[in-house]
Amino acid sequence: MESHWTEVIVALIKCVFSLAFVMQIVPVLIWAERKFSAYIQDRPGPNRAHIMGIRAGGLVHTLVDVVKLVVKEDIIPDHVEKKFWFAAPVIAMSCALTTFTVVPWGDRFVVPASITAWWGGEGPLTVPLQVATINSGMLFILAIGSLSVYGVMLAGWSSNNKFSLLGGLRASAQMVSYELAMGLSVATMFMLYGTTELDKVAAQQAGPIWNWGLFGVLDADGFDPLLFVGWIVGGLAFIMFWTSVFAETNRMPFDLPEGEAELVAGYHVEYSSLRFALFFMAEYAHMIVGSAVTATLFFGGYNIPFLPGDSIRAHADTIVTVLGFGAVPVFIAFAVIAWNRRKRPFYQALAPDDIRHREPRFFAAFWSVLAIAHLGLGVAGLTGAVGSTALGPELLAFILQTSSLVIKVLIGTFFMIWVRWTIPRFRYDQLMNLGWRAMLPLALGNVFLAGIWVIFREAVQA
Amino acid sequence: MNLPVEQKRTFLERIYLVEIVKGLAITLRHALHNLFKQDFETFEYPDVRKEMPERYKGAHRLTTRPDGRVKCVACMCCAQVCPAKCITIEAGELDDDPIEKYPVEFQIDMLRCIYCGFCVEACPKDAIRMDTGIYEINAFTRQDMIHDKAYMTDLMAGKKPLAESFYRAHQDAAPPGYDLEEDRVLPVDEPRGL
Amino acid sequence: MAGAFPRPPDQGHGPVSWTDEEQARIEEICARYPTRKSATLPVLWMAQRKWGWLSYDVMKLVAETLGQPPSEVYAVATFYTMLKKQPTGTYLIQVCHTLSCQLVGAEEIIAHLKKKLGIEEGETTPDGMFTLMRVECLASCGSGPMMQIDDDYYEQLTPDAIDAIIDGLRSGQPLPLPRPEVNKWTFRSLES
Amino acid sequence: MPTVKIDGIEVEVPAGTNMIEAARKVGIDIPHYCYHPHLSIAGNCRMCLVDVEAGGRGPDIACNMMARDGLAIRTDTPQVATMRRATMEFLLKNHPLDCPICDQSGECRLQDYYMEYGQYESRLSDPKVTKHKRVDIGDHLVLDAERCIACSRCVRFGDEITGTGELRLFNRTDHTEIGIFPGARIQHDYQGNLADICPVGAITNKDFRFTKRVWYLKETDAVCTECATGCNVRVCHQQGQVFRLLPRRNDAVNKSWMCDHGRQAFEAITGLDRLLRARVQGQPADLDDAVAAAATLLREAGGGVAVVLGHSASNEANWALLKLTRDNLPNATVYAVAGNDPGAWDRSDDFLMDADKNANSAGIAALMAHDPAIRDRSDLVQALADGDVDVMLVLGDDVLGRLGADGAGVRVIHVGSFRCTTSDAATVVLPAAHPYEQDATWTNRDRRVQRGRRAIHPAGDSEPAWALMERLGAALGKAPGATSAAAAFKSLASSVESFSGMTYQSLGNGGAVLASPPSPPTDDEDALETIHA
Repeated sequence: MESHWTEVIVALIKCVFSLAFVMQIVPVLIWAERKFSAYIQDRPGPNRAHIMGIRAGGLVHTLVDVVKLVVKEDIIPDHVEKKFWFAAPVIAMSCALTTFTVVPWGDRFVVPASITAWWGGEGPLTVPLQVATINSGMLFILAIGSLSVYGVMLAGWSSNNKFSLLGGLRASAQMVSYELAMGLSVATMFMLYGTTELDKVAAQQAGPIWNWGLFGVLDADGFDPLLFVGWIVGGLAFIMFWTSVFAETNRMPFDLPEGEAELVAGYHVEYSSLRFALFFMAEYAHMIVGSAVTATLFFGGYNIPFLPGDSIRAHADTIVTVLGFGAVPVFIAFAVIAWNRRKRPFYQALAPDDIRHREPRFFAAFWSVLAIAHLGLGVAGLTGAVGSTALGPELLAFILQTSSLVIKVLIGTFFMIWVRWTIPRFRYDQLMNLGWRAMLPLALGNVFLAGIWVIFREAVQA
Repeated sequence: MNLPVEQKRTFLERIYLVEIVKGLAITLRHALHNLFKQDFETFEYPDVRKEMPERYKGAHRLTTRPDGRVKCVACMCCAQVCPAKCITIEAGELDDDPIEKYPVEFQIDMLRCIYCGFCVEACPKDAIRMDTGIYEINAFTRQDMIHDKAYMTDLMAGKKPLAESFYRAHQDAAPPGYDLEEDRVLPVDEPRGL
Repeated sequence: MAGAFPRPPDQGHGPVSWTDEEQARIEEICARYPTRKSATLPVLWMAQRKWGWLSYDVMKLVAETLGQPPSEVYAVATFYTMLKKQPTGTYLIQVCHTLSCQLVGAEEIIAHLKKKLGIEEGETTPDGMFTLMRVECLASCGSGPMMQIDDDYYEQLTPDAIDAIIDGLRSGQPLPLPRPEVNKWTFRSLES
Repeated sequence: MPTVKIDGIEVEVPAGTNMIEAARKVGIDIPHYCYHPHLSIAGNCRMCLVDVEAGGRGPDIACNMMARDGLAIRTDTPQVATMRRATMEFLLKNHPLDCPICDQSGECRLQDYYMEYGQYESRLSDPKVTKHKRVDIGDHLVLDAERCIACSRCVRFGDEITGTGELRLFNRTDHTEIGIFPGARIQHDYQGNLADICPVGAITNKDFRFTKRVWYLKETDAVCTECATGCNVRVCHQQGQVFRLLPRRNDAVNKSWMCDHGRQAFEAITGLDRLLRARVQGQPADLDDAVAAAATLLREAGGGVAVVLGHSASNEANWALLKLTRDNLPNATVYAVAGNDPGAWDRSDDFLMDADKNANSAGIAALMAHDPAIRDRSDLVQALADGDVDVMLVLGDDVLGRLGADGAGVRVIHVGSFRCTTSDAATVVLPAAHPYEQDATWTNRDRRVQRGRRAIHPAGDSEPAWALMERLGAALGKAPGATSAAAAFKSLASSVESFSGMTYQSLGNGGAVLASPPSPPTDDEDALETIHA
């Protein structure tokens, strides 16, 4: 019997999963930001911290940072407006996380009847892979995204500090300005998709790559009756949206609220310890959610191009075999590279008894084990061990689709990092010019263009 | 007054996108190069250390005479010339040496020191040098940042005095009465009447 | 802090004093000069004749006698090389090695003396007879090489002449002075 | 008076003035080592060679060239520069490069003139002659014969000033060195002057040796208060600490000399006997509380109040005390107790060290002449014996010690700088500033009023005695009303006839002699400007 308890438990599991989804990527992003910026600037980047000699290319630094931020003294200045000052980082973080609840990370997960029977369920249980399936999904994102400005604004105001206040003011002005362009480009996509529910939006983009929202949601055949008008509409909407995401996340080149040169650290200058960490993580969470929404709106969401969920389930064994055997040489190559790294001058310069000498051996072993595991996976696929079970194809689809979203998110966030270390900060008037005098008219025009395109498309289809 | 001239930009430049891509290409090129080549100029300090050039101004040391006493005679020239006023010398008197003045204490407040090297220039006795190549001058307390005579004497105590190496290379340049082993000009026996 | 003004090794003479006769002689000398200070040199010569050399004790006595600070007498004594501040052998041999003598063989003379006496410059023979010194010009340039033994000049020296002089002194039968008219102008005349 | 021409400038000088002094009059400095204005002329350093234009022949030494009509010299010709350079080269031939350890560096004539006229490229190829170094020749002196340039200033000082003649030049030619008779020591009381007049670092002062480089020291003109002579001194100090005293030239008082005791007197400033805190009933107290306690004592005295002027205190303090007494304590009797404090320094001679160890005896005498009501020592002895004294206010001196009294039955207020019998017995002690810590005047044995300037801040809670008198007067009701030492002196000069017309300005550096003498005035025309020799 389907009880409400089942729904509650499933919802909780999904909540935890989505939270973990975002929070697991944050440290990786921080690491990527540091390492990538270092490479861009011709330096090695973080490479000191290690756990029992394993530095993992600087990943350990992120862990150390977490420990540092947690154990550091939490300084509460006397002059701050305490209530709001405490609330601000929480608002910032929760807004960033809440947005993710409407992003789907897979089409569905069917729990087989054999498992539901454990708790007395009747028949298989179909779980939509989305925390909250709400019909105004996209509007929810806009609403919560707008709320996040409160975190920044409150932090800036309640810090009772000129720098913070200026930072907060800039942030609110900037977010309000770009909210418009963002909303209009989202509206464009609504018109194209004909729905605001993100799970349906994602489902529409299954199949071939030209089904992606980026290409203006073509008709079923992938035909563009107006000769690339859809591309223009979708592409423009994407650029608009993506630029706005930058502005909303306060990333370079739109990080005027923080502007070290003139505002020290902007709105969070008075924060330290875990409270600062919350702001810090909120920024990365914003990046992740922004990328996830972008991926869902424009890049097919969780969909793997040319490989809809049902196809995955149908050809589970083949996919496992190909992936398993395909990964083996890659991992072996990694193992060889890791093993060869022991010849680097760095290891030569180390003292013979230095604990970091075990690093190349460790990673060679690590990649080797992965290679062997994937060999086993390939063998499992060959023997049909995956497809023959009820849970196997479901799990495979879930893993692949979620991974697809993760990869798209990572590409998006990576691009953000890349932009940050390439482009200098805008001047404030440039920022406002861009928002109001370039993007807003462009977005309005795009809405108009989208309207024509949708009518035309319907006319053709009819 | 020169007013800033607004740059003329083409349309492509004005929509930023192309220029942004150009910039991104540059940074990506660097990133990929470094990812695969890993040939940074950066030293992986402290495991790999840079060999400092000979004339690098590192931590100060006090040179010694062959008998182990400092060469410094507490003339205060360094303290006088020091623009940061970080040198404190307390002079004392020796009974059993023709060079009767010596520093009872010689302190440099490394927190104040600006590493200008004037003290080395000013020293008439070649008693203070900055040739240690030591650039890690740090401590956990302010007190520990005050280098004293004992510390600066022990620092690189084995290094040969400059004069010795110089005069070994240029025997002719040594002043009359210069003793290589003693590294100073010894008094000549005085001819006196009956 | 170092000790008092350094004092070269000096056994000294212990308590010294003039005889009445000498005292009278000193008064006589002092009478020749406007101040007693002027008599410092003659009295020092007297003292050197009497005690052989000028120890600090002797110089102090001279200073007392003349009513001068001892440093004054010491200053005079150190100024003149003829005044001996150290004990020497019975005979003090001073060989000129300045240019004129040098050109006619002063170095050979010195080398011969060293060989003959078996001592180095500045040393005294073990029997206490001779002290050998090398000195600057003794103003007998026309008749070099030359040496001065105590107050007497011995000129136009050759190794053979030296042998004769030294042997003569050793045997207690000194040779007659070669040029009495030069040697008579010594401070001996002051005393007599 | 003959007129001479120096570098084309005509100047009229008294006969017997040499060219160095004459040139100094027109602001031309002729370098010299052996010449000293208060010693005979030796003329052996040859540094003062000048060109004689007229009235003489060839280059000649300025120190021994006496002014005569028609004499014209030049100090600015190339020849003079050449001569100076040659002389410097000669003097420096055997001079060791000791400057880093030499205490004279910074005030060394060799250094100064070398920088001006030196032969910078050394032509020396032979080893330098070595001589005796670091010889202990006296309680206050160290001799370094190598540094000596044989100027013979010290020899002449010993012969002409002290008459002891310990120092002589021994040996000859380039082995000449300064020294004393082996085994002897210099024992007179003016040793420090030898270090002062030595133009190089051959004779240095043992007490000052290595304590401070001279270029760090600031100099303040002051007056020594150790005895009635009142030698003019320069206080050399840095950052509130006195490091040495030097004599200051005043031809009417001390010429260029001072005694060794006075030279060391500054050590008392930081000595153990210094009074730094006010005391009430033997307990340390706040200065304001102590002044209030003193005022209460004076106001509520049961018997008579005896106010004792200070023979060692300044004119200003004594006047302030006298005024304070007359204004506030009509029933008090003012006394002046002459004599030396027990335990005072006891050496004296007929040169600079006076038997009277009070710096201001003549000033007290002037006050007594002004106010006949001031009683003397015997009256105070009598009053004490009679038990007429209940409260005694003592300025500076150790009055109880001088009288040999134990102070029983008398409540004493002591205003002084140093601990003594009186301060030990005192109910209230007010700490007074040391003479080198205040602006004040003292009147010396020749009735010369001389001004000392404040070199350092008063130590501890101490204040100048006149300022303490102001505080005490304010607490009693009517303060003497001076806000500065100059104002206090002005008040004195306007009230006491012998001081009339004097101001700090008119005293200058040389001081001025009191008018209306009980004793005939000394010649004060040559209260000289204080150019140091």
